[in-house]
Amino acid sequence: MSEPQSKPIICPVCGKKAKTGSAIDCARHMFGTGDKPHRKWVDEHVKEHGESFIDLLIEQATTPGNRSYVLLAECIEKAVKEAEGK
Amino acid sequence: MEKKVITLSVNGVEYELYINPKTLLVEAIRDHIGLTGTKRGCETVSCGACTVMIDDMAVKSCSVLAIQADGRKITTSEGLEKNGELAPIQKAFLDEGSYQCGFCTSGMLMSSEALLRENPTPTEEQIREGIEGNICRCTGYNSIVRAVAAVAKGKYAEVKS
Amino acid sequence: MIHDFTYLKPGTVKEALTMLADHADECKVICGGQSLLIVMRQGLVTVDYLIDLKGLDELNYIKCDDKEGLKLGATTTHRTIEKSDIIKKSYPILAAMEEKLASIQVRNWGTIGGNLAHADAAGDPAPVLISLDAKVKLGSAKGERVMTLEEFYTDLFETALGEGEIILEVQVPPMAPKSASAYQKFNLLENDQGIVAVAVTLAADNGVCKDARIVLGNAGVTPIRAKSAEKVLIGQKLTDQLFAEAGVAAAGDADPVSDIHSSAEFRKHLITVLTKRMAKQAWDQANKG
Amino acid sequence: MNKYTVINPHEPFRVLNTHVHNIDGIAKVTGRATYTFDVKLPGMLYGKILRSPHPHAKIVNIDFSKAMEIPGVIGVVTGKDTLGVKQGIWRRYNDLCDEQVLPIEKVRYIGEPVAAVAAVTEEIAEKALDYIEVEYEELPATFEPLDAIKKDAPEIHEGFERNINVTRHIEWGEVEEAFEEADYIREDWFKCGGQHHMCMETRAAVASYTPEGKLTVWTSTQSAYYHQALLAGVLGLKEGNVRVLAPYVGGGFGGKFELDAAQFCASVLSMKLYKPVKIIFTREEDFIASKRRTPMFYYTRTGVKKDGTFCAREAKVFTNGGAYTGMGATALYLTGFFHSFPYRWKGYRYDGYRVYTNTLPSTSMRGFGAPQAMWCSEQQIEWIAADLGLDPIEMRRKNSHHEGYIVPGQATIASCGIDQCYDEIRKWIDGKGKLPANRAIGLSACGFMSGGIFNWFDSPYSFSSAVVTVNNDGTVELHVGAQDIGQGSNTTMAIICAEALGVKVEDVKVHSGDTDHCPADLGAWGSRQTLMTGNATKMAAESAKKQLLEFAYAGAGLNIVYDLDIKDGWVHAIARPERGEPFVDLVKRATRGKDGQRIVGRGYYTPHRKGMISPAYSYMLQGVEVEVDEETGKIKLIDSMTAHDCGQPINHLGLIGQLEGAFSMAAGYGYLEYMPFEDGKMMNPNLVDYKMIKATEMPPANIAEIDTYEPEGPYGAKEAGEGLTNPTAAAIGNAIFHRFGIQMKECPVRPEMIVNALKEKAEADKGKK
Repeated sequence: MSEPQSKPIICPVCGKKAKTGSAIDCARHMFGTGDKPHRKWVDEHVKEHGESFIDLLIEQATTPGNRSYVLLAECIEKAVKEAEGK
Repeated sequence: MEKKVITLSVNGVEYELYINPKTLLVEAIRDHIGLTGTKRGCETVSCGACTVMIDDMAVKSCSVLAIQADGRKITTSEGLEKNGELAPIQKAFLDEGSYQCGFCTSGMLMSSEALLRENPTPTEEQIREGIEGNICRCTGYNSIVRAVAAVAKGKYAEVKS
Repeated sequence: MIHDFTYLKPGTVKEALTMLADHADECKVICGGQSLLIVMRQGLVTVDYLIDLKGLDELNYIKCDDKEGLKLGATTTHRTIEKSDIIKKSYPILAAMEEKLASIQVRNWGTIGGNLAHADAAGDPAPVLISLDAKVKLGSAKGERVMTLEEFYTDLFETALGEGEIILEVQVPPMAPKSASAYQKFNLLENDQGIVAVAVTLAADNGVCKDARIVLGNAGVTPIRAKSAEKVLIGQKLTDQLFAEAGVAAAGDADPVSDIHSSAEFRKHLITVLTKRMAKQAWDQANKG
Repeated sequence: MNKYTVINPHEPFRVLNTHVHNIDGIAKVTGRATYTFDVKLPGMLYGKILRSPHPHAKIVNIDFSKAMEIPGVIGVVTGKDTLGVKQGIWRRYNDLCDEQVLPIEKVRYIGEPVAAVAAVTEEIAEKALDYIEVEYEELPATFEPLDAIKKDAPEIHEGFERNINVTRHIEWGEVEEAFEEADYIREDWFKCGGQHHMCMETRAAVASYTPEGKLTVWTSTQSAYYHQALLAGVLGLKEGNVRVLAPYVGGGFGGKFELDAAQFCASVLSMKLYKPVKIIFTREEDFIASKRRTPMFYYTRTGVKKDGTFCAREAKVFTNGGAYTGMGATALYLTGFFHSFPYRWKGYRYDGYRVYTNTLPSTSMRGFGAPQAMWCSEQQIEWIAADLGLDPIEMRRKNSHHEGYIVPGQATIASCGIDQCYDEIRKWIDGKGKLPANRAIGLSACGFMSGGIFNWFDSPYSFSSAVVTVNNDGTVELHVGAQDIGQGSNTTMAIICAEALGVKVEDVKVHSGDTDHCPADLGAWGSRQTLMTGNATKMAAESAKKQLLEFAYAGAGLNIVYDLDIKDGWVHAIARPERGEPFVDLVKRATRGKDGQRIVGRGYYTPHRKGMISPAYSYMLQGVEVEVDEETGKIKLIDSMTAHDCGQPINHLGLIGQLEGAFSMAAGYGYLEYMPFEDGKMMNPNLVDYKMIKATEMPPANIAEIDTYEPEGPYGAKEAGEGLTNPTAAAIGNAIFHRFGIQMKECPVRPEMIVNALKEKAEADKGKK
């Protein structure tokens, strides 16, 4: 697992700290929760990669590896940084 | 349709019933006479939960019209014990834990008892054949086979004084 | 739910035939009822009159002699046949077949006549009896007639029984010298009906197959005589090669359906295997005897 | 015919693990035991349910006026007579409460209830169904999960995109890195079938609503408390005004703790008519419209080192959830968790997707997702051992859990006897010598939980409670909410109570299955009662004992360094067992001393800080000797051996029965219990065409009981009887593999599949040459 960050990532939707506080754990939390607000957030933030919540979910389940979670984790990190920048 | 009067001798007691001829023996026993030890678990003569003895012969009471058993001697699980004393097969079922939910037990007991009356010393294979018509979802059958075998070995034979 | 009916219980065969004639197209005959009551409960069969033959002791008999062969009264139970010493001795295949026919409870109450008349393509007795060249004696108020069991089956659950007609007796000719039968059904549970079944009766004469009757159960709408398989064997000194060829030929004679238990193709495969095995088994036994 | 061995037995107890008859035994062997099936109340009506013939359709209109004209028909209800509450057993999550038992707007599977009739006889009620006219507007339907997730698939529940109902993700370790360490990686796709609970007693309920506003329901249930709470919720009643009684219960196996249509429709009819109403499912109804084991598609990829050290595993799973959630969300997590069992993985990742389809809902069934997980895992492990030329037992052994192991982020293993299980299975195999050519042995390892810790039901009560009351004559009343469904929990609790209190089992009367008189308990599922209710019972009995001993100490005049104890009804100083008094004398004194109040001990159990899954884990290894006909593919089980660690066994006869019974059900899953559907219709909803093990198919079941001590369980006890449903199908699969070298990826394995696989193998072998 990647090193827990000095500052844990908080879910941008519900404010929960997932497990280690890493972006990948936050991504898992978002997929796992999967309610409407989380879906909406994911849909908005992965749109630029031509993906949607549901497409990422299905890809995660039908292809070996972890691309969906990694991609979402990157989006989360980016969004968090942007929020901090503001 | 004309209702008929029939006489069933169940566990040594004579019952006079006035029934629709389509009444199944299991319905006569459970619903008309009120002996609910005999169960039903299917509609296809498959599960054996309704097994009773007609003249010492194991029969599925859902596969027989009550009127066909008119005048015959029927035994259900309630008829195995005598004055509070359990029959050997019942004692063996207790000792071996040959039942769990108990829903198949009455039928299983009647198949076992009929087998032992016909063949007091069955082989393991004959025991398995003897209860093949009874489904038990809980026990995996082996404890029932052990119980029948124990009775066959004379474990519960009455001590003659 | 069983529909209401009027119950009639004849005391004699004659009385039964009169009742049948009186209610010809609105009645049904019950004997052991092990199959009939199921379909009546499902509402597949509804009747106004139910004529109960179960208690007809007149038809409850097993007779056997060297000349006439075996005669089974129609109300004889499966269990009586299974346990009959004379059958075990003279027609062991019948007793063996009965041992694996459904459960003891069903065999205790169900009758041979009822089974044959129900005409379930997966029934056990018919293929074995046809391989033994059995006949059935039918009776109605008009009289009696005898036909081969092979001709008796016309379609799925259909027989040659005419209006007001019932099976009175099953007749099995004496086994030819140096002959033997073998029967096997393929099933998942030991006493289930066969997904397919094969009965083979072979007669040997100086190491040559003199006669062969091969019957397939549940391989079509009625029991099927695998005549091309028989042809492979008759007149030959039998070898494993020929048994295998007979198996392939039998599959060609079969016309099975696909259902949840097996595809038609797999049924044919099973017929190939079982025919090969049963032919060999019957042959080995015939040559021993 | 069966061999039973005990490995490292503990100190003998007075009652525990001795040959105690089931306390319900006499009732059951004399025909006295009455079930919901047998309940008959004065003025009782009989209910029947009209069911949807369509897999997916809008209900446009229901006209039951003609049915009401039939003499003897008393009332009809439809969804419009209900509050329309969408209910589910995962009450904590609103989204997962998705089922109206009598739907108002649309039906989602063939067999779903649409109306219910009450009449004076069952026959009239059945006839009346033909006179209810339902106008449907048929909708496109989808039946398989891999179709239902497609973009153009029909939407089964509004707002569930691509019909994805629940997702679950489990991960630990750095999975990709762990795969990189592997020398060998193997990936396989599997298909696991459904299975029906096939309880001998079908779904059954008798409901009686009276003008006081109180509802009493007799029902065949695994948890009276759940049904009390669920019925209160859907009917708009206070829980306290709903009394659920469970008479003897004819089997459960995971299928009887959700709200079913017998309970709901009987209650709704009774509330409308103020008369008792009885509904018993026919066998066909039970097949098509209760629930089933969840069918699953499993992809699993496993990386190991050359020496057989396990590195990483990744699994992706799609399950056929059917029309509603039920317990499916739990099964989805547990299958992923137990897919890792009983091994240590440096990296493990699981993604599970439960997909709605227009078929019979799937849910929990004995094993709770683990039989599917093991079917895939344990076969793949066997194949990997063969691929690498390693001994499959030793490869398993070196990677297995051990006492003190922590499943990262999930569980702590406090007791684990699997190492000795390997020894016992090895002995059994070695004892057989050379097998005939048509036979082979397969084995499979497994572990299982002892009750779940997650409160998805949102119960405000402790998970288990017990009350022990000591009568003045020394007899004991034990009140528990645990449900005896045949597994023998009443007996197990009586044994624990008797052992803890120092009395005889015959002196303990167990009261269960009545929400008015018994404390709330989550009931019989997930192998929870022996540990959880067992702990509560032990605590209650010990509390009563402590109160009694206070009076004994006061009267004994002993030096306070001496301990007193009660055994076999004899109160004595431990150091001087001969000095003492009968239990009953102490009870009389203590009762007088309490101003005539009976001695009452209370106990409860709720798991705390026990990880994600369960407080304790059992371990087991299943071996099975199988004969397979090369030409027909027919499977015959010849012999079997179970090596089993359930901590300290409590109910000896019950344990044997559970292990043998689990084996038979699990073997059925492996090669018999096929549930085919066509266009959403189950093709074999009867006991002629649905095949199960019968006495003639059941092989001897040899057992080695490996005694360990589980610190969290009462007297060191943990799960027994559910877990063994998990490994057996894979053991049969492995035997087939060793017999022919073919790899069966779909269960149940049917003869046709074997013959086809052999043909393919022959062709492939030809190709190689």
